[in-house]
Amino acid sequence: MNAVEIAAGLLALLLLTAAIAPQLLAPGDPLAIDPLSAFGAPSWTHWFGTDESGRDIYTRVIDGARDSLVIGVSATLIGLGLGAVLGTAAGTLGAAVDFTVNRFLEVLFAFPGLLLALLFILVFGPGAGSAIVAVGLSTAPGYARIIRAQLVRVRSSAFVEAATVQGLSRARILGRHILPNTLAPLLVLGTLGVGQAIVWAAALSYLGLGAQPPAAEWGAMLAAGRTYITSAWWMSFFPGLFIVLTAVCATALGRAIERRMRHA
Amino acid sequence: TSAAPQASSTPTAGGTLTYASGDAEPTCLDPHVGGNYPQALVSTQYLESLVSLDSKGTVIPWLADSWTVSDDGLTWEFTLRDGVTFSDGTPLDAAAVQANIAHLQDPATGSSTGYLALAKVTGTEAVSDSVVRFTLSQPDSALLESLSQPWLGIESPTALERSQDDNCAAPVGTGPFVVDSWVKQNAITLVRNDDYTSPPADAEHDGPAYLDTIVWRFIPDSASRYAALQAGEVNVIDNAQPDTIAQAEQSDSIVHLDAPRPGASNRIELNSGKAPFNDAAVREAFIRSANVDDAVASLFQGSAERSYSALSSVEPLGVSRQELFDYDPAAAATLLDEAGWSEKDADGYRTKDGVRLTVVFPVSTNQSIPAEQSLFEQIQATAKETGFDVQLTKLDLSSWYTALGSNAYDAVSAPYTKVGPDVLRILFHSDGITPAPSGYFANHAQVNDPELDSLLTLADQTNDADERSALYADAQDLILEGFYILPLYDQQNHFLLGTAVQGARALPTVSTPTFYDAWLSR
Amino acid sequence: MSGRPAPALRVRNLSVGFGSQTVVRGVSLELAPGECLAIVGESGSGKSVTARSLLGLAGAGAQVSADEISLAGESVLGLNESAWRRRRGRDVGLVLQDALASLDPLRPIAREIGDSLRLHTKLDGAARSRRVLEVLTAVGLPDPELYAGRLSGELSGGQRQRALIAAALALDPPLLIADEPTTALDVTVQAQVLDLLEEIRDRGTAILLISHDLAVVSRIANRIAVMHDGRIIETGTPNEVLGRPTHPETRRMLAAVPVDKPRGTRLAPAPEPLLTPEQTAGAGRLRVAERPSAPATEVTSGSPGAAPDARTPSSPDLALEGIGLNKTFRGPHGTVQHAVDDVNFSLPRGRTLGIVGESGSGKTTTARLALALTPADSGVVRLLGEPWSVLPEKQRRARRRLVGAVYQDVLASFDPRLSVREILRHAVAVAAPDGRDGANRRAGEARVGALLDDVGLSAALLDRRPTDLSGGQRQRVGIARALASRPQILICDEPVSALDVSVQAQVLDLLDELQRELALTLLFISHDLGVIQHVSDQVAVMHAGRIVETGPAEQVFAQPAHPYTEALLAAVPRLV
Amino acid sequence: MAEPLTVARSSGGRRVRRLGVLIGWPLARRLGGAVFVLWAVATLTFFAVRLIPGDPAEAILGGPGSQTSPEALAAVRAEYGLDQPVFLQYLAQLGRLATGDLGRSYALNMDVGPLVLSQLGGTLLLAVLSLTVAWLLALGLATWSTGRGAMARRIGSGLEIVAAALPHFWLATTLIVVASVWWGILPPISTADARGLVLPVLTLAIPLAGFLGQVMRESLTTALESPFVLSARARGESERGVLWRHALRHAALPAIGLSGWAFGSLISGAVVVETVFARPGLGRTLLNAVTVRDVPVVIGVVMVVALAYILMTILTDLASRLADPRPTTNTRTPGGAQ
Ligand SMILES: Nc1ncnc2c1ncn2[C@@H]1O[C@H](COP(=O)(O)OP(=O)(O)OP(=O)(O)O)[C@@H](O)[C@H]1O
Ligand SMILES: Nc1ncnc2c1ncn2[C@@H]1O[C@H](COP(=O)(O)OP(=O)(O)OP(=O)(O)O)[C@@H](O)[C@H]1O
Ligand SMILES: [Mg+2]
Ligand SMILES: [Mg+2]
Repeated sequence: MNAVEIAAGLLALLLLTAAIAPQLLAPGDPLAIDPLSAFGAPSWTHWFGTDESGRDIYTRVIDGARDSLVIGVSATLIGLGLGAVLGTAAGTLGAAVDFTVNRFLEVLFAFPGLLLALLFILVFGPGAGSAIVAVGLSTAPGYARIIRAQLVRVRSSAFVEAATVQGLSRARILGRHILPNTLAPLLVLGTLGVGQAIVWAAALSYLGLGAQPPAAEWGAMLAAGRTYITSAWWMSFFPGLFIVLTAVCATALGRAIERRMRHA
Repeated sequence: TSAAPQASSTPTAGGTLTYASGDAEPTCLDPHVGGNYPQALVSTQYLESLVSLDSKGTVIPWLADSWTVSDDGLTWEFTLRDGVTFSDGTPLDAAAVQANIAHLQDPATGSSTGYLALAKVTGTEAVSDSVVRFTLSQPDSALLESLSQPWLGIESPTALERSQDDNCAAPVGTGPFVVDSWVKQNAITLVRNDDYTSPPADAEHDGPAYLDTIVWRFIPDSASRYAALQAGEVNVIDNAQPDTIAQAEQSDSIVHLDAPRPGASNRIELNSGKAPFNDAAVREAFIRSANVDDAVASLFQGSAERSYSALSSVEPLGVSRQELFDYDPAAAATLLDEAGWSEKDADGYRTKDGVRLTVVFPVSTNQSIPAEQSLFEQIQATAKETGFDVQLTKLDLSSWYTALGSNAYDAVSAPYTKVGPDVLRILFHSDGITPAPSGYFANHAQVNDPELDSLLTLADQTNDADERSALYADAQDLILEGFYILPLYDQQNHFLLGTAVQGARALPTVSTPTFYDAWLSR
Repeated sequence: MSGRPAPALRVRNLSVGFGSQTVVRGVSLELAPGECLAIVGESGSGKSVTARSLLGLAGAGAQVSADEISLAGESVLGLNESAWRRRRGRDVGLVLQDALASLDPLRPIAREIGDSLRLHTKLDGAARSRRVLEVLTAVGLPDPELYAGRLSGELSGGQRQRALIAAALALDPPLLIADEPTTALDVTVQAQVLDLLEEIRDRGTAILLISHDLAVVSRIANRIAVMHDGRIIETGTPNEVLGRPTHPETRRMLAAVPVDKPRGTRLAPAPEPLLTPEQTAGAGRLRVAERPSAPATEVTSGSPGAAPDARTPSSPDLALEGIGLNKTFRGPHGTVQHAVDDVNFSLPRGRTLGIVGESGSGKTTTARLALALTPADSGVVRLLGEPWSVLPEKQRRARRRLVGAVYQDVLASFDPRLSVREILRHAVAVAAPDGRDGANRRAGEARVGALLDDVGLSAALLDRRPTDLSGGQRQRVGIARALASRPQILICDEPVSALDVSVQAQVLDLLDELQRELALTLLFISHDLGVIQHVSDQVAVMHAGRIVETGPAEQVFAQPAHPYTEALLAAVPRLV
Repeated sequence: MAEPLTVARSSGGRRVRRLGVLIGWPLARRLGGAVFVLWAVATLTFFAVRLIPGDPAEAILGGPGSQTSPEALAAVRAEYGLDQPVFLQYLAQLGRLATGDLGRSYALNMDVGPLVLSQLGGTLLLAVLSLTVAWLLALGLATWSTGRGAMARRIGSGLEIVAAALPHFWLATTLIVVASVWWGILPPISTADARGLVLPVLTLAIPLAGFLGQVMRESLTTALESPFVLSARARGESERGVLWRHALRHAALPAIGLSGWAFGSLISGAVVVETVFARPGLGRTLLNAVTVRDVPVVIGVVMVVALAYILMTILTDLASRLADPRPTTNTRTPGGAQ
């Protein structure tokens, strides 16, 4: 536990609290408008200022933690899940499947990720759900490739060979040695991915394809606040700050877990 | 600083003006093809129409010196201005006008706005070299207003002979500037037409324009656009956001030009074709539950006036009925109670027979500026207090039209620009409910009132000004009292100009800027 | 020594610590030009840290203190970094312990060697190239012009070691520090490198030679310093140190060297450090009683060759047999590598076949063929008289438990997520498909305990992971795992080559003991002739994929028939 | 004891053969793979775009919401084959692609080929410059912060993590506000000269630099702890020499491997950056085309991007082989085309 890890842990705790029980941190209503006090700069009554509808940005940022984390986490889960399925299929089901999956991944890689997300959203309509799946889809190929590489490495490792010599069946080797050792790093990948997924979702919000109003999702707030950047910087600064903080916090935690695992 | 930019000193010739448009880049510079506002914006610089409007809305001569209409209203004769040539040297004559009408009415052109405007024109005839006759199937009181629009700009017949691609890339007109080049996604370069002779009657000077060049750029991002103006990279921007307008008002280096568009006001149309808004009481309740005044005041920071009319404030025939649109949640609640929406569910929304009082409201991110989207969010929030569950969905343009076409909306806000009160016929005549083959229909409120239909038809066919204005007033009363629409404000059309730009103004037709009189002070 | 010129190196009372731990304690050394001083000692005794401290490179966070460190008569205590940089390479050359990784794998060796010249001389490019070729020739690299352009990855271990020495010698420094310069090398190559060092010494360069292997240094050292736990416990000429060791640690180290120790001789002092006396007493008898298949012979541990033991074949049939084995690999760029070339072997029950040969001679491949991990191109392996290699893996699986394997890189052979307990429990469960040990948790636990006893490990280690064990402990866990299935045959691929002599001694003793008690058949692979000689009944010498000589151990070692065997034997360093 | 696998005959011959290996069989396989990828990308795009609600015929007739006549619609549908079953349309599209014809844009009144070509340059320039700048930034930060103590290391790695977490559009706006509006030193939009490139390139490069930097730092740390670095120090090499002559090259290897991927992500980023900075380019073209369902343009852009991506991976492969002259050992990896 170094200082950075402690700070990241505290921050994670704060974000989780915000996501689970936002009232604890910000008792106000994130949707309560007050047009006449719109565009208020940060002050004692409004710590992070107010937005164009006079809503309290602090309350919205805290309240938005849930949506943003849900988007980040679910998108990552989808990406990882899909990646794990593809990667594992490629790594275990023989050369033909491996070949097919690899070509498929190549195709997905050649597709700009944002376009993949864009197409998906246009086909299935905008909204947080679509954004989640879209981001999940566009991150899956990366995960799949990492998982497959890991699988191949584990499969040809000395301890798998040792298990063969012991007389374990293929299925037992797969279940007991190969999969656990392949999938364990997913935890780290996942933590690292959450921050990136939130950033991605924010980009979709900028293009008007993310979470729908009046949701206090950070990306959507950031995108809305950007319009007013010259007159009300706080509208985009604080949501942006929280996106960055979350990503940083997730990365720091992921790194910490990775270090633990390596030295375990 | 807000003021009509005026020539404070002697104009100097020369220089390049850079215009940054936040509108979509046109796919074709010939406004006959399709016919949307971005095309009108740029084509105003190189195309001219037969007639124009002055700032009071009176029709004034432009390429046509004069015109006459037969008593039955079915024959119009336009006498063309002398000595006008297109920038490719082709003379402007009756045959040229005929070629333009034919071009607009040719399905292969794919004209929509111009095509509709000429719906009643059945034929043209060259009476002489300089007189062209239009024959109509029915009287059309809006014909002159329609012809004043940039989408009916007159182009060189020689140029129209070219392929559509070529014509789209560089249409040839009689205007003060000529399309020089067009680098897609970047800029259109317009250069001065040195042989220009045909300014409209309300122009400040004669002869060629002062500017050498106009660089017409497309900067979709509003923050970047304003930054570019501040940084002096561009001289003029359109689609200025309310907060930047407010800033500009305070600044010495930027001038604000407010030119609301004609035609309809910006409004929320309530779909009276299906539940819940097929009940006038529910429509009224919705309108009364929406606190628009505060929202407009805070979001537009003084740059937009609240509207209580179906028509733009620049339309002389507009009727304003403020008392119908007061924010009155108590009255709204009573109305809903009486209409049977008396229960409330756990989330505080009203229900009737277990169905929630839901208003599906698709929002086009292309057509509604952020401030307007925020406005809808505030309406969503205030209507919630009365028990409406307003579901805002931000959609791209195609998806938005698809949602409308499949009748999957209860409320919608769709701008419509057209010169004159005839826009009411397009928006509220029951003919406008039947979708075109493309799925498009204009009557989003799905108003189906035979009385209204007949008023609008009559008004369209009378050439008597007083009778026309009385008919339109009656029609507007019907529309407003039926609570089919919630008027918001005029269609916003704000330009910000660097102080170096002098003499620029918006043409009173559809409020597109013209840089014929503009010059750069140094 | 007073009349002589200034010593090349003088160190007085050097101490080095990392954090709270002191790893070098008051070391004093003196080295004259043309003299070779060897520091020997077990792994972790502080040899490398001492060497690095002499160049001011003890490591990040090291606290170095000394009364004197002088190179060629000049004190280097308290030099600043840039002054140090000017001396490194010029006044003293360092050959690092890990030859495989001490050359930048991305740069041609000529560049690496030329770097010293670039840093310390004003020679131009051409002159530097000439000098590089000179030193490469001096270290005896064949065809230096060709090799100069190679990457270290394209050189053999011995060539790399030479290149590294060349890099240290490029400026002809008066002092050369060579840290374990031969550990990674085959005996023949090792002999060449030692010859090279000898030659350099004779040219007048002072050499500080570091090794854990007394036999190696005894060949060229003028004096030997024995290091233990950060201190120098004994110094003297090779004859003094090897012949009349005074310190008990030195004696223990000498005893652990297997060369010339007959079969069955204990190498490490008994009882083994990790086993309490009562464990030894009880465990042995219990094990023998448990095994119905083992001949009921009395087991006496520690007394060499006393009673007839289980090693005597109970039946003459063969445990493992390889017939006409061939295996080729396609290398990069389409080259073909004949890794195993017509290899035949037969291993009677209860006996040990030792396979010895240089790196790359095909030993591991042979072991993998015997384990049926790799399919042979041609030839078959038979197990206990029945087909083995030709069976599909499914059928082989049931008989897998008859064969155990112990690996050179034992750490890699453990699933990194598992603790020792889990590793052994899994092994026990797999070995008993009928559920005899696996179904019953308690029986399983008991068997794990018994296995630990067998290999002399304390139960306290059960919940550790292999990464947290010492090398010797890991190797014991590996052996325990192999024994879990009560195998009749144990295939050991270099089980001790990563270990320190004293730990190696413990493992060799253990294997010897187990073989006697459990009537194991051993296929023992090593590149170390001394080890092979110590453990084998039969010996096969491999060279370039072929078995060039085979026969009873005594015969092969006493009267080698093949010239290659002769060369190998000649190269083995022996204690004087 | 991992022994070297081959010993080549002569250094000159080795280079020649390595080149041969590089452009011989792998190239053939690569070409096959590329054709497959292009086909799959086109197919996927075609059907995905056709799935999107919205009528392509409208795109042809002046965009969605146009009030077109039924005759015009019918004419256009017939002209573009939109009245045919989708599968036939797909085959027709493929047929055109096979002959190198990207077709005609529905919305833009021009052929897709020239359109895409005219937009390609800007985006490629942006992507390549951004990649280069990202590399320089990552290298700069890595070199600055290593060997300068724990504090510098922590600051360096902190900066990298933060940089990697910056959303493009937010960074872009911040840069515009700071550099153009406050300081007035750089134009907020594309200009004819190079000044207009600075902010867009920075916007794309900074987050990428954070990412590359993180990867680089790991391998840099490993390299700095390896025996060959100690050897170099023992030779008298200075810290800077150690860094530049030895460690950085090792550190760069995994980041080079990532550059193909990075290039792909830059194209995604270009969609946003080109919009914000009003730059002509493929990203904006693509975004516009998707919103009006301009199928041929979407396919055209995606194909070109896929091709660029494929070329980029080949280039990064070449680069890693140049940076890492060691012969590759795992020629037997299945699907080893990556
Ligand atoms: N940089 C370092 N930080 C902390 N401890 C260290 C460091 N380098 C060495 N040590 C410790 O110092 C002790 C002596 O290490 P050293 O490398 O000198 O042993 P050695 O005698 O060379 O052993 P071997 O024969 O294995 O090479 C060991 O306990 C080691 O863990
Ligand atoms: N999987 C493989 N693919 C290609 N070549 C291989 C493979 N395994 C072994 N070889 C080659 O076969 C030859 C024999 O290798 P093997 O591992 O059997 O040697 P060894 O005698 O065990 O050497 P060492 O003492 O270094 O362990 C070597 O040249 C090696 O490069
Ligand atoms: Mg050492
Ligand atoms: Mg081996």
